Amino acid sequence: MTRRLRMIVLALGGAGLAALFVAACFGMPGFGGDRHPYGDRAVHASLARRTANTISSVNFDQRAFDTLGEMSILFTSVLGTVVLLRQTRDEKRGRPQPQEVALPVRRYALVVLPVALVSGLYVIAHGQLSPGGGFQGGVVAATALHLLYLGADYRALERIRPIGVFEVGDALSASAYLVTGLAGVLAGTAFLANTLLPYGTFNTLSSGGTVPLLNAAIGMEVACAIVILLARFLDQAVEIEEDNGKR
Amino acid sequence: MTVLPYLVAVWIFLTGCYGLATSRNLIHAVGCLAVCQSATYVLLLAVGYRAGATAPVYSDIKPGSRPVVDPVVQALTLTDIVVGATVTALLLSLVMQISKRHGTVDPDELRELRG
Amino acid sequence: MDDPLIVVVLLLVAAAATAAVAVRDPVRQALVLAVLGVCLALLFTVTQAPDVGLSQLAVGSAVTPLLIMLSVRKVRRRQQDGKEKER
Amino acid sequence: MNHLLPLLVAAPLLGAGLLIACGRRLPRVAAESFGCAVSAGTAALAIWLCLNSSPPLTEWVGAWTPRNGTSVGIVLVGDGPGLGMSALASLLTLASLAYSWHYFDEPPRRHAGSYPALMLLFQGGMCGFAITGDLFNAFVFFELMSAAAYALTGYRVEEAKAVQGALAFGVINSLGAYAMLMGIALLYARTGELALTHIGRGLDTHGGPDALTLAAFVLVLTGLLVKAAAVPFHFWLPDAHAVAPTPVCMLLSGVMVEFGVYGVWRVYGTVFSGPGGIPAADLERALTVLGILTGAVGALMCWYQRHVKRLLACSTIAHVGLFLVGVGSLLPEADDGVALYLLGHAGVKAALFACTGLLLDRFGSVDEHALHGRGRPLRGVAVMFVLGGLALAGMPPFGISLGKAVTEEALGGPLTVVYVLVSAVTGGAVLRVAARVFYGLGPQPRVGSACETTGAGEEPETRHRLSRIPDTMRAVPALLLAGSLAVGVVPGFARIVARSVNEAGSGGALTSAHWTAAGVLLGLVSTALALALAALAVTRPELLGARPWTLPLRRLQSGHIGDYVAWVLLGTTLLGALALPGILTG
Repeated sequence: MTRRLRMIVLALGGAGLAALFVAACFGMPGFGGDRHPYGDRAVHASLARRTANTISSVNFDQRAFDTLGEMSILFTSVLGTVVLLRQTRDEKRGRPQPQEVALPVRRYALVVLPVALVSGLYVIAHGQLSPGGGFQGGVVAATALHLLYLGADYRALERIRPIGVFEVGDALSASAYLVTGLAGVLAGTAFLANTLLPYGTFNTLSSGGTVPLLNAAIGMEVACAIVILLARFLDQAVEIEEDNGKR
Repeated sequence: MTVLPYLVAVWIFLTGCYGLATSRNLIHAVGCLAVCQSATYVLLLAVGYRAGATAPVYSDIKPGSRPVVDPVVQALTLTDIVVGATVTALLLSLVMQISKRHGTVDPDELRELRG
Repeated sequence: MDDPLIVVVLLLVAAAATAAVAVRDPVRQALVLAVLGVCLALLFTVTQAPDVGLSQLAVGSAVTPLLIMLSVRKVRRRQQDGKEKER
Repeated sequence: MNHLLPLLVAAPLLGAGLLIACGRRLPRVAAESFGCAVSAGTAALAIWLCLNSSPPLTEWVGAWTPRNGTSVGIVLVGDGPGLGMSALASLLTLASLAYSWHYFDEPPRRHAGSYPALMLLFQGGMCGFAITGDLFNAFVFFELMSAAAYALTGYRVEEAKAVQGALAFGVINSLGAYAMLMGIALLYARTGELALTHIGRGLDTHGGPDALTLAAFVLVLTGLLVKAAAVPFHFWLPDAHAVAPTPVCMLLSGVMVEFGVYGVWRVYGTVFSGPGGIPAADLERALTVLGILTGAVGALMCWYQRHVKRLLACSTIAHVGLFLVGVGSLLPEADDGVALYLLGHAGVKAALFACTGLLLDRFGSVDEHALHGRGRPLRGVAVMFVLGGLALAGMPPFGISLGKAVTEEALGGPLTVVYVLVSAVTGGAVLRVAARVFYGLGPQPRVGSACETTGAGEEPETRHRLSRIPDTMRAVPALLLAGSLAVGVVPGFARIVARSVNEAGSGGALTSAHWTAAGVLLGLVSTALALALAALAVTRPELLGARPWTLPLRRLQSGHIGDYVAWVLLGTTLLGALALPGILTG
């Protein structure tokens, strides 16, 4: 298809879709409206189960099955990336030369690293209380680990980041989420039912029944997943080279 | 004015589509797809917003003292953001392999799979 | 809409998204995407969604641009190698 | 028993998790056998639940049983169609795993479990999509099966075509999924609910349909139709299905694409069929037009392919068109027919892909012209390929034929002609390939055109080129064909399918599906037509060769992602325009 024809098709399709969308926007309830039936029920249910952060309650209790699916997508994408970025037969591994990093940058990275790591873990742990949780904290913790690339060098990063361990951790935390869910079936209630553990005291770390457990599983899963993803990409960008003999 | 956020979401979605269709670099195209996805976040959160309400987190407010915004859409968006990043990673790894096998990341130069 | 702050941030987001598409060089696009991520995080915070804002800040403005940069580095390195070989 | 519904999702996912956790130490045989065992266990569970699905099972995940008619949880619906689809998906996953067992190319070093794990994740996603009764949850599982499918399609990263096809697949399907999510957000804005039935009720209480309903309908259907590969959303499919590893093709063509059709049926039936939704006439117009277009384009593209996997992929597009026409009629009998047709098609299409995979592994090519006469030694495969072609053309007593006959009878009139023609052309193309490749009939064609994909120079998927074909790889297509035959001949099976489909939808109407004289006759007519077309093509190649007027159509299939995105947008507009009249008048 020529460029011109593509632009015509695109213009037609885009115009139609835009008209449809804009018409729909004017049929929407106004921004900031007061009618949120599902949301109100969710808030109510969250408070009944003594989970202070309603969003965590929705994610890990009321709609925990969604989160199961999302977690599986994460798991699948990471597995897919590992498979797609594998070292193929015509590639070899090169040794990256250590690069000079300015001393202030290095010091800064090494100071920030533990702070960021701890704040990541803090964000995971307080998921059912304050804004944050497994998804956010996991990303923060995983990214923090990569400050070591700046702070020391790639080799140091590789040493503290045994990728196999993270892959196993990724799979185990995904399995832990499922096993927690299955415990509900075995106990005779329902899959992912939050009825096994006491709900605890409102606004404390141990409140919310299984919410903290699932939250921790997700935190670990996300952290491992992001570490593996970044590792695979770094691997490609820094280490893996094409075999010069071929191609 | 009450439709502005929705219109912004629509604008972002269509802009992303335009970029995707006219992109000359597959990495850029994947970036445009990420733009399309951010339109869904804006739309979802705009739908859940409640004027004058506060965040649905009760660690420092008393339950029932103030109206809160819809937590459901926030939960949906939250998970979607992380997942979006990993799917982007999956697509980017495909792009890297395309660059290895075809020697280009310009969609106009990929000359297989036709007819 | 009574909150002018939301309007301003919304327009910022729209502008950043447009820029992310209009910038055709992937490295610069990664930077603009990071800016878009920050703008979105800001928007989510002012619309009372701190959880989502935090998530967007970590993912949208750090991880995604980083992945794009790494891909670009790989692709460029490959193409340079290819050119050297041709010479 | 309804507590066991979530296990259909949890079991494969847990299996995948354990495979990855232990896969680094596991020998390959153990990992693959474990994968087979998990998918077989899930399949058994799905079949058992399916047999007990009257009245339909419902399960609120997390024990959030509704109080006063409302709930904050996610509902799973275990009715006949949902459980049937998950049983079908599980059985096909098992078949693909068995087909690739031991012989499939080396897994990546220290990742012996990754291929079966991806297959299990794919299975989990499909099962979840089949049984969920919540729109956002459906989106999540939709994404899960897509993500697994992208990774599996690009699995052979050393193949230039494979990675390109996988990227087109990934980008277009992700775009479709985001469109669907926009639609879900619109529906949430209107109704404030996410469960399918609640959204439907919410639309009805709001009053007649308006622009918002239309936009939501169009966007949600865009996502589903991209997956179903309806024209003009179909461009990604030949690219992806032609390059994916054969066992993955069996799943993609056999059941994943059909999930798009299933999704359309489910979403329309529970969300948009009320007075506040989209009027029936509009849906009928939209799906019939798109369906006929899809059938015609698919059949034409199919006929002119020489890359055998691409040919089969295009025939899937054509048959999806027929499914859409059947579903779009909204007649309970047509629903029964489509269900039977879909079951029969899954077995036949998977078997045909499996046979093509054998050609690839044996000869390192899937090009119809290059393989001319070389398949002679493979007698068993030849028989299966011919049977597959005949079944695709609608020969009784295969399941496809029964399903087609029941649907044709319900539709009547000119749509029957579409059914007969499309099945004759697609079946004829397969028979033509069989005649040339396995029997060496006719002259070896020499013509080639600039804008086509040949199937030569492909790498076998096994470690080495096979010198003899292993029994498992031969048994799988045979069993699949037998299954497809059983759909048509096992007495009472059609009645059970019809009953469970009607119980779940169709407004409680009870119909029965069985063979009729007219149906058998139509099946024979289309088979005869297919045979005639194949014979003509083999003996007089220039007569049915490429025509100049088909060139533009084939040029549209350009392999360019930008083109495909533009077509998706145009398709969305087309869908909106087709469904518009009822909104304007209503």
